Formats: sequence, C-alpha cells, structure tokens
Amino acid sequence: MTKTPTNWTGRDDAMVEDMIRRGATRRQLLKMLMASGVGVAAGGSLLMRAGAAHAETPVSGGHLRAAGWSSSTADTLDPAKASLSTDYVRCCAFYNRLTFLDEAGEVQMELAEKIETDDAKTWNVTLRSGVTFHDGKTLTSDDVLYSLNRHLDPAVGSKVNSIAKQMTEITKVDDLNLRIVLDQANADLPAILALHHFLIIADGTTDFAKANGTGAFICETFEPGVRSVGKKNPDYWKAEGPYLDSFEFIAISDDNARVNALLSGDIQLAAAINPRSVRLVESNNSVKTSVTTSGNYSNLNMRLDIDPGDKAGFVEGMKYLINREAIQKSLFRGLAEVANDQPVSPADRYHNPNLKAREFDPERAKALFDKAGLLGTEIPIVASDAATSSVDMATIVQQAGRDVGMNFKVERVPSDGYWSNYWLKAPVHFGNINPRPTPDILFSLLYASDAPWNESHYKSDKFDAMLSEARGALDEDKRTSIYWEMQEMVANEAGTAIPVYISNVDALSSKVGGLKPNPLGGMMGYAFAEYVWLKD
Amino acid sequence: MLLSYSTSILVLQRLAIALLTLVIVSFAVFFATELLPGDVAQILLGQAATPEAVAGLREAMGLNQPAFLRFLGWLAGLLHGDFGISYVNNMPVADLIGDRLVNSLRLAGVTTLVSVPVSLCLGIGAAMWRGSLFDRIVTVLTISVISVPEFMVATLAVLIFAVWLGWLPALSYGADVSSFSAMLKAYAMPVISLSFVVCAQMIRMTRAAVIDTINTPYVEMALLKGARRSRMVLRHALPNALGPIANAIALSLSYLVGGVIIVETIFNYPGVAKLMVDAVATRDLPLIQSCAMIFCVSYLSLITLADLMAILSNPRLRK
Amino acid sequence: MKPTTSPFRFMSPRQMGYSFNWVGRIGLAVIVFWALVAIFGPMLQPYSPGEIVDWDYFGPMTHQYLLGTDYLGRDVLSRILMGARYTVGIALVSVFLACAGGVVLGMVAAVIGGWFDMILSRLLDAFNGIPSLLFGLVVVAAVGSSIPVLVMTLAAIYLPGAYRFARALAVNVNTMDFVTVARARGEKTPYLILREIFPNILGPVLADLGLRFVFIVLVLSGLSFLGLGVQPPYADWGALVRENIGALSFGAPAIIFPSVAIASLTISVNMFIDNLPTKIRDRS
Amino acid sequence: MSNQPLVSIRDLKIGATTDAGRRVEIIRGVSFDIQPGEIVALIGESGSGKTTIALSLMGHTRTGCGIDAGTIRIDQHDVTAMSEAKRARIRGTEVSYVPQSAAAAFNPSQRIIDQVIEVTAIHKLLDRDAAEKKAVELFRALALPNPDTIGARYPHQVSGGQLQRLSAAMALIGDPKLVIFDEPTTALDVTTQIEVLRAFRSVMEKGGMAGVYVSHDLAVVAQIADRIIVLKSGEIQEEGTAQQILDAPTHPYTRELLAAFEPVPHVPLDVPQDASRQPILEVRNLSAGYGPVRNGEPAAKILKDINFRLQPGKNLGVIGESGSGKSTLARAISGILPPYQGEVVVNGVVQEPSLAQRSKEQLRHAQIVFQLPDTALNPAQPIGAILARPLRFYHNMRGAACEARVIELLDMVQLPAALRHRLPGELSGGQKQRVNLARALAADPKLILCDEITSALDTVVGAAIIELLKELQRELELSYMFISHDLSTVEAICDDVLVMYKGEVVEALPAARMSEDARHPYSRLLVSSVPKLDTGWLAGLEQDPELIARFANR
Repeated sequence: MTKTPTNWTGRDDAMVEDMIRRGATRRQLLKMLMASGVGVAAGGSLLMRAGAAHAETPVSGGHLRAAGWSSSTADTLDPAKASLSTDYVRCCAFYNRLTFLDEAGEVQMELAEKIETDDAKTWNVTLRSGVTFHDGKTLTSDDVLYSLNRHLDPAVGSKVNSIAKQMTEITKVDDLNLRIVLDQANADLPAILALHHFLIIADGTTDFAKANGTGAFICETFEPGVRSVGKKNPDYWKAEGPYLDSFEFIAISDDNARVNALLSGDIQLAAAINPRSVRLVESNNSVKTSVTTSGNYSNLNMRLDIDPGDKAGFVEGMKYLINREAIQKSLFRGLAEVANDQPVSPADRYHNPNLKAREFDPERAKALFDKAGLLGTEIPIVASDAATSSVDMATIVQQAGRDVGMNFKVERVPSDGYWSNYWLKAPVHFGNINPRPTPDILFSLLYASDAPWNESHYKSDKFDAMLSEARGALDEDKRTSIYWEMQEMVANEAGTAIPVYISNVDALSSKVGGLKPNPLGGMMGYAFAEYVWLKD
Repeated sequence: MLLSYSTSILVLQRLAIALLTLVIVSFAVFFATELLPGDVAQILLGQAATPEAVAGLREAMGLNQPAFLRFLGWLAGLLHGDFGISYVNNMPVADLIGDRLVNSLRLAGVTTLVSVPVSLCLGIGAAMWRGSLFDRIVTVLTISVISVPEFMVATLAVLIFAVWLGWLPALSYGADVSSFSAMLKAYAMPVISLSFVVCAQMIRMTRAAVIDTINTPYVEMALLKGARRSRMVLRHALPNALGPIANAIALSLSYLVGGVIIVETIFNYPGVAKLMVDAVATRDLPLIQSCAMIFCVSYLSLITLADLMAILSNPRLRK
Repeated sequence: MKPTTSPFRFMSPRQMGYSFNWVGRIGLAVIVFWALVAIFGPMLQPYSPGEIVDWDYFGPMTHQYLLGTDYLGRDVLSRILMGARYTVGIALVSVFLACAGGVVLGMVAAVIGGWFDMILSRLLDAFNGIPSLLFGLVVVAAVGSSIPVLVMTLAAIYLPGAYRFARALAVNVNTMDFVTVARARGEKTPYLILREIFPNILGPVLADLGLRFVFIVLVLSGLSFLGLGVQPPYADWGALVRENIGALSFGAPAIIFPSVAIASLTISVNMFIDNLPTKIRDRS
Repeated sequence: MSNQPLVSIRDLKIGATTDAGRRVEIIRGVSFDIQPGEIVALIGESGSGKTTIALSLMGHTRTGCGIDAGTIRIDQHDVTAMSEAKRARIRGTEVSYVPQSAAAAFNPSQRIIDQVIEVTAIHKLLDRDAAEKKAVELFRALALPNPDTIGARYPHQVSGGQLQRLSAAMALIGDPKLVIFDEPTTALDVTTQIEVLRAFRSVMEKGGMAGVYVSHDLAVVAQIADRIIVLKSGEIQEEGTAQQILDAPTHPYTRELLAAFEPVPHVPLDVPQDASRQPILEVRNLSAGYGPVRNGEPAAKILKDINFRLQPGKNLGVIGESGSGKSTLARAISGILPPYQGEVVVNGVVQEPSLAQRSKEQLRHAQIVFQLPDTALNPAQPIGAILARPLRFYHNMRGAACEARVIELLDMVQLPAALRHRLPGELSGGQKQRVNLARALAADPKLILCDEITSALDTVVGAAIIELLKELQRELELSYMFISHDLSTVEAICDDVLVMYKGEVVEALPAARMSEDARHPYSRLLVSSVPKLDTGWLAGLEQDPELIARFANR
C-alpha cells in the first residue's frame, strides 16, 4: 500500500490533543507534528488547550459507576487468581501492595516504608506501622509473608507463580520487618512487588466470598459476572483520599453499548473503548478521553522450530511485509505507536530509541520468501478476537501478501479456549501481551530459552546470559546498554513481529477529575477508584 | 373446571415424555461439552497455564475424577434438588443461577405482558380486515421487523432513546427499581427490542390461525344471523383459533429464555443466557448442565402448556 | 389495469396460464437481481474486498467509493458484492437442506406413526432444547470450520422446526381417502410420501421455507462470529452489519447498505413466497 | 293482508369473477314472487344456482360473487339497494336461514342455547331469560327430546337430526317473515328426515311464515312446498304448484328429474349358479372395532359377528343408517381396518386380517371405491397418472400400452380421452366418481366394494353411475358389494340386501321383494320412511310410534 495519508491530519487532531494530555514532552510532539505535515502555526493552538487540564482541586463525595469490558463467573477477589481488568480494579480498591508505580513509571512506597538492598539479592522490607485491615486487624509481616508465599502453592493457581519462584527465601525479622532472598540478583524487585497479583491479604485468608484488605474501599457487594460495589473505608491509613463515597464496577462487553452507556450518563467511566469511538466521544463535550501508552500489544508469532518458521528468511520477510503504518492509522486511528518487534515499549525508561522499526518493503519480503521457497504455498494464520484486533491485522498482512504472490489463509477461531488451544501451538498465530513494569519480567517471561510463554520458541544462550547479567546489575548505564542490545537481538532473531504498541483509551465523564495515565495499564493502572473524584 | 379423565392421562403422558427428553438433553449436553477442548483448570489459568500449574489446580479442584463419574454425581445430586458447586468460583450453582433466573423470568414476563396483547390485537385485526390497507401494513411491518438483525434493533433503540433523546437509561440492570415508573423506564429498552422480534412471529401465526377459522360455515352462519364483522370474529372465529394461537405464543416465548443472549449483552442484563455463555467458556460442567436444564424445562413446559390450552379451548376434546 | 411485466419476460404469466400479482413479481425481480449479483458479484467489484483503500473510516458516499467505506477504510460496495455470494449461497443451500430433511422426516413420521413418530418427535424436541451457541461451538471444536460445516450446522439447527411444521401438514393429508385407497392397493411408504403426500403439502412448506430463510440469513453472521465458516477477509452481510455496528452512531452508509441488502433480500423472498403464481383453473 | 307479494325478485343477475379475472354470470335473470305464508321450493342439480339465489335473498353473496343487476324486495325492504349495515339488521328478524349441514353451522366451542338465542341478543329483541323461555318453547314445538336441558349441551353432544331441528329453532326465534331452508335434510338418515320434515311443516303452518325450500330431492320437496320452481344453470326452466309439477311436468328437464325417481327394475345377471362355484366373497363371524386393543378386543366394538356369502356375478346391498357400521364392514373386508375376530375369504382364499400381510394378487381382486369424490382423488395428480399407477403397480404396464389402457378405461366409464391431462379439481362430482371407478377397474378386480358412492351426487348423476355399474358388470362379470343408506339405489342394482343396525345384520333378503316381505320391524320402518312422489304422502304416513321410539335415533 503506497497510498500516503491525504486527509488524515484534519480529522485526527483529537490524537494530537491526547499526546499533550499524556504529558508528552514538547520535543516528541513537535517531531510528530512535523512527520504528519501540520504547519507549526496550527500546532501552536493545540498546545494552549492542553495546558488548562492540570490545575484542578479534588472534591470529596459522590458515587461513581465505571464499566470494564469483560467479566464472567470466573471473577474473583483473590489477587493471585486475578486474570481480567475487572478483577484488577476490584482488588486494587480493596487491597494495597508494598509498592506502586507512579505516572512516570517510578516506584513509590505504599505499605512498605522502605525497601533496601546492597547486592540486589537479599532485600530488607520495612512495613508502615498503624495500618489496619477492614476487620480491624493491624497489618504485620506475617500477613505479607502469607501473601507472598501462597503464590508458590499450585493449589492457589497463582498467575505469577513463574515470577514468584525467584523469591526462594522469605523470612520474618520482626512484626514490621522481613527479608526476601532471591535465587539470583534482580534490581527490579521493588517494581515486581508493584504487580496487582502481589496485593497483600490477611494472614490465613482462604475464603474469598468477601474481601478483607487494607484498601481504600470496603467490599459491600460482590456478584461474580454481574457487579461489585465498594464503600469508602473511613479509617484509611493514607492521609489523602479516597474522595468517592462509593463506587460500582460492572462490565459491558459490547464496545458500542459501553460508549452509549457513558454518553447517556448511566456510567461515568468506560474502560478501553474502541479507537473508532474516540471521534464520537471527542465530539461530545460532556465526555473526554484519557490515553495511556501502556505497552500492550498483539503480536504475530512464527514458531522457529516448525514449518514455515524454520525456513530461513521467512520470519524476516514477514517483518518487512507488515505495514505498521496502515495498522497504526487504519486499525487504531493513530492511537498506537509503531513498534520495532521487541516488547519493551517507549513508556519504559529502558526503551531503545535508536532501534528503528522495519519499514514496509513488500519487494524485499518477496525476495526473502522466494529464497525460502514459500512463494504461493498456502500458509494459515490463526487469529481470534481474544487477541485485540488480531483478525484485522491478519487481513492486512493477507492483503499485502496477495500483492506479492503469497497465499495467506486467515483462520478466525473462537476466543473460547484460544489461549490453551492455539496460542503457543499454531505455526503462525497471534498473541496478546499485557504491559509489564520491567524489561526483566518481559524477557524472562517471553524470550528466555526456558520462558513459559516463549511464543516463537526462540533459543539463544547469549540472550539468557545477558538477561541474568542485567538482572543483577545495579549500575544504570550498564543495565541500559545490555537491555538495548537485548532488544536489538529480539527484533532481529526472534520469530515475534510486534507491529504497534496499542494505546489504552479510557473515556470518562468531564465531571471526573484526577485520572492520570499509568504504565501498569488503563484506568490509572486499574487503581482509579482511590484517586479520582466527582465534580458536581 | 375439573380436567376430564382422558385429558389428565394425556398430561401425565406428556410429563413422562418431558422427563425422558430432559435426560436425553442432559446426556447430549454432557457429550457436547466433553468434545470442547481444554478444561476448567486450563481456562482459569489462561496464559499462565503451564503444565504443572494446570496439574496442581486440577488436583486442588478435584477434577482428577473422570468426567463421566462427576456428571453422574451431579445428576444424582439433582434428584434431590442439589445443583452442585460451580468449579470456577466454588459457589453453589443454585446461588449463581438464583437471582439471574429471576431476572430472566422478570424480563421474559414483562416482554410477554407487552408483546402478547399487542400481537393478538394486530394479528386478529389484520385477519378481520384481511386485504385492507391495515392488513397490508401489518404484514409488511412484521416481515421487515423479522429481517432486521436483533443486535441492530437493540443498538438502534439505545442510540435513539438513551443517547440522543435521553428518555430511557441505556443499562436496564442496576438502575434503581424503587418506584414503579423507574422500573418501567429501566425495563423499557430490552423489552422494546425483545418485543419487536417476538411480536413479529406471533402476529404472523395469529393472523393465519384466525383467517383459517373465519372461512368456516359457523362464522358464515353468524353473518346470516345479522352479526357485525367484529362480533363474528371475536365471539365465533377467535375461540376456535385459540389452540394454534397458544402454540404460536409458546414457540415464541420459549425463545425468550434461551435465545436472548444478544439483548443481555447489549443492555448488560445479567440473565441466564449470558450465564450459559460464561459456563460454556469456562467449561464449568455443573453450571452448563443446570442452565441447559432450565432452558429445556422452560421450552417443554411452554409446549405442554400450549397443547393443554388447545385441548381446553375445544369442548369436544375437553369432554 | 395489467401491469407491464419485467422486460426480459417473453410471455406474460397470464398467457402461460398462471395468475401472478405485482407484489409477487417485485419479490421475484429482487431475488433474481441478488442471485445475479451473487453469481457475477466478484467480477463487478471495483476494489478487492480486503484491501484498505481509504485512510478515513465510515466515509461518506463519494464517486470513488459509491457506498462509502467501512470501519477499516475498505470499500463497502465491493464487500457487499462479495458478501452476496456467501449470504445468498449459504442461506439457500442450508434452508433447502433443513427443509428437505425436516419435510421428509415429517412425512415419514406422519405415515408410519406409532412409536417411530413419538420417538423422532421427542428427539428433535430435545435437540431444540440445546442452545444453538453450544452446538456451534462444539461443531467448530470437533470438525473445524469451513463453509460446508457452516451449511450443515445451519441445516441441523433449523431441521427440527421444519420437521414439526411438515409433520403437522402430513398428518392431515394422511387421513385423506386417496391415501387410504393407495394404501389399500398395497403401496409402500416411499410411494405414499413421494407421490401422494408431498405434492399436497408443497405450498405451505414453501411459505415456511421463506420464513426459515430469513432466520438463517440472520443466524449466519452469529456463527461466523464464532469462527465457524466464512473466514476473513470475506464476510456475509450479517457479519458486515455486525462489524460496522459502530457506524450507527454516525449514521454512516457502512451500516445502512448491508442492512438494506439483508432487508431487501429477506422481504422479497417472503413477498414472492406469499404471492406464488397460481395455475388458472377457469375453464373458459 | 294486502295482496302484494311478501317477496318479489325481478330479473336478478349474479356474476362471479374467476381466477383468470373473467366475469361469469351464474344467475342469468331470475324473477319470481312469494306470497305471505307460501312455501316455494327451488329444485335443481348442484351448480344450478339455487343456493346462490336463496342466499341473495338475505343480501349475502359468497366471496368473488356479486349482485350485478335486478331487484330483491322483501316486505318493504329493497335488499339490493340497502347498505351492508342495513342488510345485517334484517337478517334474523325479517328473513332467516336454516343451513344445509347443521353440524358444521354450529360453533363447536359454544353451548347450543347461546347460539340459538344470539339473534335476539344481536338485534336486542328480548332479554336473556325471555329469549331462553322462547327457545325452549320452540324446542318443544320441534319435538326435540328434553327441551329444557338440551340447550345446555355442546353441538358435538347431540345427534345430526336434533342439530337440524335446533337450527330451525335458531332461525325462528326472531319471528322472521321469511325462512330459507337450504337442503336441511340431505345429510340425514331417512328415518330422521321424516321427523325433521314433520317438525318443520307444523312450525311453519302455526307461524304462518313464508318459506323458501332449496333441494335436489323432488320427493322431499313435494311434501312441504306449495309451489315448485325448477332451476338449471342459473335459469328458471319451469314454475308451478307442487301437484302440477309432479303430475303434468311440461319442461323436458323436469320430466328427466322425475324419471330419475322411477326405480328401474334390476335384471339379475344370468350367471350359471351351480353349487360347486366358489363364492367370490365369504365372511364368517367377522367382528371389528377401533381404539386401543386390550386382551384381543378393541375399546369401541363396532361390527359384531357378521356372516354372509356373495356369489360371483351377483351384487350384495348393505343398508343401514349412520352409525350402523356399514362403512366399517367395507374397511374390515379390504383390510384397512384389520378385524379382531373372524375370517374374510375372497375367491376361496382366506385373507390375512391386515392388508399389509396380503399378497399383491390378493389385494388386486378386491378394490374399494369411496363416497366423497373430492377427497378420493389426489388433487395434485392428473387423471392419466391416477389411472396409470394401478396399471403399473399390478400389471407392470408402461409406456404406450399403459397410455392405451388408460384411454380404454376412460372410454369404459364414458369419459372423453382428453380428460386424462386434467386435474381432479377441474372435473364435476359425477366425472370424479367415474374416474374413481376406472381406477378400481384398472386392477381387473373380481369384486368392487362401493361405499355410498352415489349419496354425494345428484339423483340424475347418481342414476347414470348405477347404469354404468350394471353395464360394466355385464361386460366384465364383476360383482359388487354396494353400501348405501338410500333404499331406491340399492333396489336398482343389488340382488340381495343385508339390513344392518348398530353393528349387526338384522335381516337378509332378496332386494326385489324388499318392500313387500321385510319381516324385521327395523327393515319395515326403513322401507316405510322413503318419501314418495306424492304430496299427501307425509300427511298420510302413520308409523307405529313404539317402533320409532325404539329404532330411529331422535
């Protein structure tokens, strides 16, 4: 597709405005405006409007009703089992964790007062004093011990079992102090403890019909697959907030229904709305959008160990065949950033900026396919609605393939059981990865030789060695240069093509204040309930 | 009025057959679910479904027992009213289904109250003034309503009434149903969309049934006794058309319990249909079986009711 | 007032001994139009159905894109022409399979009666009890997805309804004297069904077929959405409506024309079936 | 009373539009008067327009028809000029209607009394109690059993004869000036018919109303009508007093109608009657019934121990009223309804009870012809195909030979060869019955079971069919078992007669001497109930009331 965008900028100034709202630095914004041919003068006015957004004072009281996109009978109040956005929102409201990531991705202390180490292998955690659970019990290191150890017990079925494995020894020092020893030095432990699954629950809790946490809200009603309601926790240990009296979280799976519910005022926050609805929301001044580049992406995985991935040149050919610009503009209406086939997104401070994304070069791809002897053979690509927009991405690749004589057959399969039946198994298929706070977690989960989710079965001892070396390195510059090189290796050698980092777009009523983007995901890292307020 | 001996035999026979059908459906649903790949443990763990994690969770949830034995256990439990425990969140299935069934029945009930009278009037009117402009309009309307996809009717209803006009709430559940008017407002939207689909079918069948009875000698006799057109249709044609009409209503209403998944998703209405979708997605055997039983029971009872109505409305059969 | 018949009709129906009112003719004309589109569609489409031709989405009708662009910026006219083949083709084959199966089983059940009739009726009743969603998922899981599988699934979902309708009709005809005479002659069940009963229930069965065709066209998109059948970049009309539902808020042509296509097809099928040409029996 | 006639019809023309859009005239200019208190009969075959005229008196035409020209005046109402609303006001009050088949004309889901008094409710003549009291009086006048309680029953809980009289009460409750009887007794048995006619006569004389009696049975009309009008294809052929029409008919068509009534003496076939010859059909203590069978016996036992023998070339008549089991006998013999006891022997060979086990050859010997021509032929198959099927099935005839045989069969039943391309719907009742016969003959049977094959036809057409049966018998040496409730037809064709009553054969005797030496009281009652072509017959008829009470189902 060589058509240059003719009428794109005129209608998508909303995207520019979002860039500003995201606190994009002036330099990034100007670079973007230049690329799309908007004159500097026109750009000026946009900058002015953005300024007014920040200076607002919080207001207490009111009931906020928010809607996510999926919930089912599998909803849970057990942080370890949390799997969907609905679970994360609920758990973040009712529980707290040791640390939290702020807007810029920096680690802030929460239940922990301080976390220190000298060799990144043994860590001492000191808890904040005077924090009580909803049932009045005061927080002690026994609770933290229980909360962390339970991830290793298979009966719990914890989602972060593979990450928690590295904490070989967790011992209690006294009521407010404990020591964590890792099997290998890892400087990112504070960031890891900020994951939603590591929320702290009371010692010995097994029944999760009700939630007994230290969080900003007390669980009033919890109906799995229907709704959850939280009431303000009167003796919340934090000085500031929560501002809302109560909040209710439901799930509306149909995109349009969710946007319509927001527009008709039934809900005040609609999570993850479809990029195409942004224009609708922007045109209505009673609602506004909040865009977060959170590092979530849908990637095309080609297993290197079986046909056709094992044919030399096929993977590289595919990486040239993917029209990243078309995906970014037509599919996500600009609400995504072009990616360079590696998982660490620009929102992460270790992102390698000078690793250029492969530009769309069908001729070169054709030569590579010809060399691999695959021109004209029928190659199925498995896609599903379980992986965001993967079906449309597959169609775009199929269309580009058709122009160069490649015969791709898109197989749309039901999202029901996609992750257990097709993901990691089909020769060419789509996956979807949620944001992770640190490159170490991403690489150990996805690209290490023994990684549980090694989508393209990429094996490289050099990569594994660099991974553990970086993990222990305390010197920032050394760490950054290793991660930059690792990103280059993944981009060139791994069988995963990552076209774009999808921005998460939440829509909310203009009466809602205090919602700030967060690297842990949409809706302010799912912890919006504690920080937002309702202007009446 | 006391059912005559032979009619009560028929009802008993019909109940026995219904039970047999229930068992057949239960086994069929079991084998169908067995065919689906993956099991509860794999689905719950989702992307984190590493082999050991799956084995551990399966062991913890007691899923190692062969599926067929667990199914028989559930069936035995059902005999004395125990619907079993849901695998996914080990809450008793009865609680999970409990209020959702109430929601579904409430929605189905309100829709029936709205759609049955409307379709009867339109159906009978169209039959009474057959060939007139009114009849032609009703026929074309019913055909076009049937042809519009259901999710479009629902989305359009939300757009017009909730977003543009703002009269009605977009979400019907959760809105405060304290006052009667609030309840009406809350249910208006799903009921409108559902009634569209259900009315179309019922009008067509009612019109056909009444037209059949209008062409009978006893209706002509009523005309020859000086009766006006309305009296002819209402007192003479309609009572004899009740049998087929009851059948039509039963068929359309059976759709209301199981087939409303689209309306439930768009209006975020937690009914049994959506529960069934979740149950199938998570391979939650006891939940799937319970939902399938509910659909089957409602379908069979509606059909039996319709047959009974047909018998009662015809004195020759009633004896 | 004799309406002019469509141009390529050589003899008016009246000369051919049939009375055929104008409502029926309009229905037939639209059906023939869509059938032609289904056959020659792919040749006429200006762009390839999968190709993204415009950066803007839900674009208006322009001379370049006659029916506007869809949610991805693809040409709606090309996708409707491509969709016609799937919607008209699959729906027709499925509805014929469903009705053929249902009618034959219904007639056999009516003629043989007794335990065979009772068991078959109960089995198909039970089949109606299973929600079609579960059935669709099972078929995808067990057999994978392809157009023939989609057609068979649709046929299986609608067979019980056709059976119940045909059986009721066949039971009435079965009591007629001409069937008794044939039976007294010693005729066997196949002859009774094929030559005695079937010709007499053909009319109402066709009307029922028309209604089922409408339902199948709508359910078709539901099943494709489950991953069963029409694979991207191709799609049937129902799928076009479903994927462009967002355009409803903008009132864009991307949602209007696929819906108009579905409505025109289903309404015309029913208009034609309700006003079939009837043989003139006036013994002039 | 002024001598102006109560009803006067001037140059009435009624037209109908066929499905080809052509306007056809079915009543071509009819004019006649009815004096107050006078009963006029409209006589004619089916399709002659008599019912259409009767209905037009009430300003009602069936769908597709309309009054094109002429005027109808009843008392001071000019019906043709009145609007539908005004016409409705005179129906039931000025002019009322007694339907042909009362069983179909009563609404099955409403009690009888509600329907009888409905006219008073529609036109607000009387309140409910007064109306009910009047209805009971009418029931008593019409000699209905237990008049006070019969009203509370539903239509299916009373007999055909009673329903017919109830429909008369329904017509009279509004004290109309003119009552229209539309062939009220055709569907009734002979014995019940007498009762109904007597009731009508007495009520009409007492009320002094005028009447229009529509019928195709001259004998019945002669008993009740003052004047008779003969109709044929929508035109009046002749008009005159009842006596004058019976004694001195002037128009050839009227003479033809009267001739059809003369019983043609039956000439038995001179077949060598040696004892050695096998009877074509023998039935030994045959019993049959319907319903679920419990230890060998069906719930409803209809036939009880029937025995008879039929010699080849001879015809056996079976006479009985509705409910006597005569049709069940034909079904039992042909195996459609397997008997639970007894044997059926055809040509000396014992037949299996159910036809499914009988060999094709056995089935070929005995063929059955049913009563209603409309349901006996498959409306979707052309006549040629209907006749070709038995030829192919039994004799495996195909192609040209089969075609030739079909034309031959049509010729045998005196139908044009071109008819084989037409559908049954395009044929008249008589023609359809002939095709029925041809289909039976196609199997070259030895025995034909005729189940009331003429009772649905007009007398003239019926007589022609009987002639045809006799001629075929002479040519093909067939024998018939002729079932009917009409004595004169049986006498015209059968050698012997069985009289059946409630599933038993009460008497067997030669047909010729039927009226003289019928010994069993029921046979004698049957014979005496057949109306004669003489106006005074009904008045002069006295039947021993005790006999009537025991046998005729009032």
